[in-house]
Amino acid sequence: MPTSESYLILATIMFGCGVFGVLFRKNLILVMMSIELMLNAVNLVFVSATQTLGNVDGQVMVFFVITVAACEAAVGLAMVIALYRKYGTIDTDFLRVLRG
Amino acid sequence: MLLWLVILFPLLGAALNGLLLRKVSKTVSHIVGASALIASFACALTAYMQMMSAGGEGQVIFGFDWLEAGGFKAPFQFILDRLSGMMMLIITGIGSLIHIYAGGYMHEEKATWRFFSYLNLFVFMMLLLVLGDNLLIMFIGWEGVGLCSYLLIGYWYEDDANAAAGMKAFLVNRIGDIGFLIGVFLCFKFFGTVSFSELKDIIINGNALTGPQLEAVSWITLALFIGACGKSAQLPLYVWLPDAMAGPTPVSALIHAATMVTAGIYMMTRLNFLYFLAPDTQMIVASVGAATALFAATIAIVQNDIKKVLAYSTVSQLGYMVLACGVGAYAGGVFHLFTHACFKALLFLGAGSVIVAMHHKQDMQEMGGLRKYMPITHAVMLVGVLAIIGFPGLAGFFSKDEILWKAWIGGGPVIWGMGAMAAVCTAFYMTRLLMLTFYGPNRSDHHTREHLHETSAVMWAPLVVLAILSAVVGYLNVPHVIPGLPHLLFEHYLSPIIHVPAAAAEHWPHLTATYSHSLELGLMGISVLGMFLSAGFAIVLYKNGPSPTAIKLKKSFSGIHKVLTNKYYVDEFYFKYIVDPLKDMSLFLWKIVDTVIIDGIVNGIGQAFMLVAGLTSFRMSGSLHRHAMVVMLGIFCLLTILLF
Amino acid sequence: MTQLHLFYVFAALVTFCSVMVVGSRNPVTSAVFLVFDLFLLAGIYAMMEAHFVAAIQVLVYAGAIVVLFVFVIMLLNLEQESHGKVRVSIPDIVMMGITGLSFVIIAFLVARVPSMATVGEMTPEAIAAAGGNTYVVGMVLFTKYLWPFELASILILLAMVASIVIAKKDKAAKPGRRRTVNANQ
Amino acid sequence: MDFFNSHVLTLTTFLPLLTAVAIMFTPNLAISRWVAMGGSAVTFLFSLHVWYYFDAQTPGLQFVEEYSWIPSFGIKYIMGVDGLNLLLFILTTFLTPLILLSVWHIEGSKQKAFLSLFMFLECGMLGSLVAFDMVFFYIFWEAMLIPMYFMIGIWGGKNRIDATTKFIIYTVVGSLFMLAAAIVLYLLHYQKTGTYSTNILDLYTTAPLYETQLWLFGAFALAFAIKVPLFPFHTWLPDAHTEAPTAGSVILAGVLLKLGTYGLLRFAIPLFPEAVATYAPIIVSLGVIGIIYGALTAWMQKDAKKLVAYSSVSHLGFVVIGSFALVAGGNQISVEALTGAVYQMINHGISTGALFFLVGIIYERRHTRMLADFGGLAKVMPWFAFMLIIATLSSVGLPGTGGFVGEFLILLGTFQSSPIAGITASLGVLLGAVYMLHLCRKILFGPLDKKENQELQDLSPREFAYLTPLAILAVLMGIYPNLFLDKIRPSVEHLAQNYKQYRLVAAEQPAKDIENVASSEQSAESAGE
Amino acid sequence: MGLDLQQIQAFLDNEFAVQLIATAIKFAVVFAICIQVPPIMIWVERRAPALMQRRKGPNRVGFFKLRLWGLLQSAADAVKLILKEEIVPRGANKIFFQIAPIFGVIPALLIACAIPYGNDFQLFGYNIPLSIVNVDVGFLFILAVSSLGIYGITIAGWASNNKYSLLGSLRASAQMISYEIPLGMSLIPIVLIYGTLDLNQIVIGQSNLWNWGIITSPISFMIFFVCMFAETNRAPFDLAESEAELVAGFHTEYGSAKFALIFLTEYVVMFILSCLASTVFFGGWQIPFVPHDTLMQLIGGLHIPVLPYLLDLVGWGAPFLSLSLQEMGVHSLIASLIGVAVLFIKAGFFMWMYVWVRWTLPRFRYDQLMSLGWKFMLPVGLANIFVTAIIVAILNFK
Repeated sequence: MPTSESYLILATIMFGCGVFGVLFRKNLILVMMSIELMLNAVNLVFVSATQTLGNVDGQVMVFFVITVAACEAAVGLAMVIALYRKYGTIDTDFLRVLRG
Repeated sequence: MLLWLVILFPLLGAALNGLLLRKVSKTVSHIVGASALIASFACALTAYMQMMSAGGEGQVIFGFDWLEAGGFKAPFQFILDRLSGMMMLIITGIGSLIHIYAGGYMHEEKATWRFFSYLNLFVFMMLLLVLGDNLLIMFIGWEGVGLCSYLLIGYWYEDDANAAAGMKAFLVNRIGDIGFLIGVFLCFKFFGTVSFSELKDIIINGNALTGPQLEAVSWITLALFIGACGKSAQLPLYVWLPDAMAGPTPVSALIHAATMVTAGIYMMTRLNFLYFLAPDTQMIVASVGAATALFAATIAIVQNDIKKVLAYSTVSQLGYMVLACGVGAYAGGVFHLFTHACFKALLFLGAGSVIVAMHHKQDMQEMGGLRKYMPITHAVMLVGVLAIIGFPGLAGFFSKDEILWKAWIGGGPVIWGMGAMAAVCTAFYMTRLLMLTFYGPNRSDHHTREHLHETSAVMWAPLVVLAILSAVVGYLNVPHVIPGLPHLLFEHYLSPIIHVPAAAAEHWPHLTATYSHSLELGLMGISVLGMFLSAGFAIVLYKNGPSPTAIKLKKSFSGIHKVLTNKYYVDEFYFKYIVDPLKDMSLFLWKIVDTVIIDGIVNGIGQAFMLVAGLTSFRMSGSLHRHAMVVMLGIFCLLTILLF
Repeated sequence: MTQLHLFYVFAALVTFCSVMVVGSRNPVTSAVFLVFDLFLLAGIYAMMEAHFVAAIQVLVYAGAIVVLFVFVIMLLNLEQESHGKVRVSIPDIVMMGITGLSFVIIAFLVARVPSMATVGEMTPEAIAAAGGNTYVVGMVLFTKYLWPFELASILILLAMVASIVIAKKDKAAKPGRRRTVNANQ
Repeated sequence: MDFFNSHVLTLTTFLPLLTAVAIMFTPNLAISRWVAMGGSAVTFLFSLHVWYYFDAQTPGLQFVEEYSWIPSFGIKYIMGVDGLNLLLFILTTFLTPLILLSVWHIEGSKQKAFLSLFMFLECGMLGSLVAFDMVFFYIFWEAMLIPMYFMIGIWGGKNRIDATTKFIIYTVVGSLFMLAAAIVLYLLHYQKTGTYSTNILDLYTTAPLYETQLWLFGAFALAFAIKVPLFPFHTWLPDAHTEAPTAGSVILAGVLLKLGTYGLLRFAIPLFPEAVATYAPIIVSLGVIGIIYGALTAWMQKDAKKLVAYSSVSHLGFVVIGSFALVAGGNQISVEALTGAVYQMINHGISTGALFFLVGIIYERRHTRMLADFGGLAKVMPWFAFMLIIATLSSVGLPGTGGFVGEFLILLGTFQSSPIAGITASLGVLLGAVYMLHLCRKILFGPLDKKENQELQDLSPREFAYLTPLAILAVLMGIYPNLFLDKIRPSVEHLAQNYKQYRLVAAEQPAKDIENVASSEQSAESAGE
Repeated sequence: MGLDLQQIQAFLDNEFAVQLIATAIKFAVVFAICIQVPPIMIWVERRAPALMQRRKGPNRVGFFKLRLWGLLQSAADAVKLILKEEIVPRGANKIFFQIAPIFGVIPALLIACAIPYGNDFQLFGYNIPLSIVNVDVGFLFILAVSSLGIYGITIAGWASNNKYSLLGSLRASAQMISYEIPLGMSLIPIVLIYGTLDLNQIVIGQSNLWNWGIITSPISFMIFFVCMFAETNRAPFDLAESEAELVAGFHTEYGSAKFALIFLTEYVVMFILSCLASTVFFGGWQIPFVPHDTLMQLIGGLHIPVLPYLLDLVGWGAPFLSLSLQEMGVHSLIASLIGVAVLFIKAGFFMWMYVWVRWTLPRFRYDQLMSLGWKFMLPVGLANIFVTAIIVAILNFK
């Protein structure tokens, strides 16, 4: 049986990949995928905690996380489409409406 | 119960006319309005008779708990005693006559529901004022009559001047009302009640007043007197009354001559026990009264508008009444109020008839010689004029001389002198009015002259009644010096109302002292002589219209004439030194303080934030990643803290 | 024993796929690797006897969410990220460093975390006795977490409506048909 | 019936919210109107139930509902009414159907949203009136801003965005101060008692140190002063009123502003009695300045709506000074003035509401609100003139209307407290007449010389339907004030009594000023007489 | 061969290893069967319409006059496909173009892993299920994995760099996503009724004809039946490859072995769905009117002494000689194999249905397809769940 630390480390790696994706990828869709990656890292921690702590609430939480992720993806992608329609690009280098 | 009916009939009439009978003919309006008043008068008379037959003791009629908060209590209750009963009769009685008259006067109007509704409402308010048992109920009436006055002055609102006059009346009254309110506050603060009967109990029967209370009495009476100044058109708040003549003439007769303007005198009489306690205030009251009497009388001399003359005359006569109150002669004041109500109503209504006949021209210079066109009107006007100038034997003579006599013994020669001068002026301008209107050649244009005729019976019948009253009511209060008649009936009648508190008796020795008849007779003789002289002078000058002498006099005293014509520039003074600066200040407050300073500060704060934000946001490229990186940086800091 | 090895294989694959998701230049490649990633995670869940979560993971994540991504990628038919426009500035590098450092710290923290002592009653044996993982999760979900569950359903409904509204083509903006129609405003 | 009695406040508060949701799902505007009207009418009936079964002898809370929400923080769901909020509660439910009636004829695709937002707003107002838990109060308090923001921002006039932003920023800044102070108070209460509680009645007993009170009171008072609005925080009000649609103006003037003064009575005074004594002169001065200032500024306005808006500043100045009329050397609070303040809140809601309605009516007909564009309307619109005059009279405080009772009691109390303040404030009554009659004169009187004005229609039956109740109530409140005062009295006396008690206790502590004790004893003696 | 009996014994003691081996064998068998499905089905699809249209269909290919009703035509086609040149169109994404068919086929085969082909049997004391992987959430597994099939189609269409392919793939995947939802919903009532997510348990629950899913939840079956066609992009829902509009849809650019894989995928999915339909609605491996216990009794009368001796001949028999057949589990194995045959017969019927419908019904329009899915099937499915849930709750309550 793998130890809980090993799950945690795997989750950390995934999360790190996600963070790097969010920070350095210019494509909005990729940014969103990176966010999914991060969410999955969290899910992994939840499930591993379920096992180590003997409490199934973690799996329920995963269920909710997935729900939220689905909503996020749907709305987020809809916005990506809307953005693309409006600006003709989803490259974050060109989407600078928030410029101060 | 009857008393409630007295009050409710006019209210009912007002509601019927104002809310339901908007579409009906003016005859219906008139009948409803007048019958409400007549019914009210009938009830009032019955109630009064009941009260008098029960010994004339005052009775308090409880209505309901009206306003209670904390220690403050003002039940809705009425007081019916000799004073309020008499006032009630005057209001409903003369009111009825004027209502009847108004039907004729307003004959040419399209819809009169508004007029009668307001007029009925006014009577209701006036009755509240008179019958209320505490200052607050009185104040309802007090402001209520002001409102009706406002509405009625502005009855022909399409003329902007009328609307302005109404507003002026309301506002000037309000200044006085604030004084009244302050009086109420003080009264509550120091006596804990605003009820007349309770106040009277405290002062007459209660413990000796404390120092602060005594001091407060001066302030209370002074504050209330400011209210009286507003309502009874005394200096310096009289300015609204002449302008108020913009309203229909019956309104002038009822409100601005007979009833509303006497509210101040009524109030002071009602609170006479307080005023007796404040000799300083009384001095002021007397001075103001005397000054007003003289001041207004001088202005009246040169006015050409028939109603303006009467208006200034009213101000002057009110001055007399206030003067009477000031010298402690409340009975005299109220008696003059009574007689004045009769003859001034008569004069106004007569003037109204003239105005109707002249097609709403009011300038006396265009009248003249109306005697032959309007004999009845001329006759009653003659009675009225004689009454007001104090022609011996008529009402004015008795009441005015009573006041002048009391002024002499209570206020001294100066006050008396001012009063007497005013009486002389009155004789002059009233005679001038009579001469210019009814005698001499007719100066009106051809068109008007063709239509000159006597008014209808509905108009002259009330005049006749009033004329009879003006002639006879004087005998109710015949001074001691005139033998052969029952003396001072009225003063005895009112004596249960007038109380000189024991603490104040020392200030009022003349009320109890006896004086020689010869002095009184002498003074009377002087004033009657003066009256005859000035009346004769006026007859000489204006017998056939303005005589050359009159014009010459005008020229040689052009400076004084101009000042008088312009009413001593009081209005101009007020506008220039009070209203205009206030307007400027308001504009300053709005344009500068509000828009520039306060909003400037607020916007300045906002802009300061913007500035700081601008300074800090120079690195905000708008890049998603930059933002995410900042978040990351935050996490990094948190983690570092967690770790160490 | 065997399971541990299997886990290492899975973990290695997950790591590889995660890196590829972030690192590949083609969005479709990323999406495909993301699917692999999710699938592998489902495998790991299954190994932990969390069958329900594993199934949901595949059903919802791989089967629905990533399909959406793929759809959008295809709909927009995006070019690959161009090399020339990538400008890595000094702050970027600094941030990259900080991010890396953060994860070093996280790793350190994870290592420092003492083994969690509190163990609930839901041991694998207890779960099996109670009727299996799915049964147990279902019981918790529909009793303790009933309201959150209902709220989640409303959330989904809202997201559905929102995404339709957002992504819907504005008729007025259609090229060639410039008539201003006050659509849906 | 028991269930209804014990839940009537919750039902009344959240029924509008339900209606708001229901409106969103109605297929067309006609149905949504009826839904809104039905919802608000039932809400009003519920509130009448509260009125009817309200025990006028009890000073404390009635119809209390109390449930635990977040026990670990001591946050509860508490609702209740007493004399201070009962009338405001009913005023809110009373005004809502009338306002709905006033927008009945407005067509347009966005109108449904308007109705929905409006019902949402009603829920917020009712909630913040009856909530007796700090957290709930705050939630409702802020929730009100959202619909108001949209109502001004979407349906407003030309500068609506500026106005609504100003409104929101002003109010939110104040609220944030209040939030901070509330949290401090909460923690202080915890320090003192060891239990967490956000129940306002519990917090009353906190009695922080004098210096702390000064700060906390300042924060609370700022929030409420902005809402009231007290001079010099009033500049958002004219803008917001001018830009808001008629319905928005009515509810803003009718209820929203009162929440500021209500907050002062409910929070600032009982929570920080010592600070009240210190701050009262400042607040009363500001109130008096506000009265005069608002009146003078109103006089100069050329826009009818702005005039009415500034008049609100003036009128609410009265309420504020009425709330802070301290007597007996600051040791007691004047019951008369407090009563007057509560009464004036209601009356102002009715009279100013009616005025905004009336201005809205002519604005709808002529699309202008400039006074110069009117004149002589009394001829073509006699009933309009009638209503305007009644509203005006109530507004200027003519005896026989509610305005008089309120202003009289306030001035009476204030005068006992400080004659100078009383006299100066009385000038406000005069100036009130100045600007209101100015308004009447410019609109109703004078020659009917504009051609557009000659063809104006008089009030329609619908307009009658929503103006008549207001007119009747304005008069009823003037001729039989005891009907309402009876309900107010016990709570107000209770509040004053608590304040007095607190001051006495505080004065007995050795470190306190001895003079205060002397004066309070003296006042007790004089009260005994 | 020197096989150490000890080692065998040890091996048999290790359950994990046994199950692994068993799984491998099962997988191999299932894979082999799946591979055989397309050729047979292609034959059926050619011969059946011929029958319907009163013509002969392919019947020429054969060895030495051995024509087998044209059955070898399929084999010839397969050979042709595999031997054809691999072409990757210019501009296509090479990697994805190659990988896409594999993406398609893997989920299809994975679903096949979850179907219980027969009842569990006990061999050597081990309980061996006749589904390749026996997860207790078989239902969810099938739904989950089947949703992955979209990728193959989508990526294939996209990678071809052909607008017809892309359109076809988008159509296909949109269609599949849309119909996955009613498909899942149609199965939920079954889960409610039988109270388990384990497919084998569901089959066991359908021991009687009156317990079959089609009887207990007919509406579910109807929805499922329609969705079956939509999920596989078969007529009348074959819009993704409608020749008149899109040439051949997402696989326009494919040829040779990759095309064969796509073909394989399609038919495997058809087969699996047929199996699933039989399993869920038609009692799976259960023989009508013959419950499994009865079957076991029938088989128990058989005596097959051959196997141990055969093993003994090879020298492996020693460990088993002491065991009776009952103990070895041969009976249960036989019973299970009978079940497999029964299931395949039922599935065969559905495969026939596919063909039958294809040659009977015309094609839908795309918007009709979508509105049927979202506006009719989805609400009906939801209502079905509600009604069933209420009925189940009432019945269980009693």
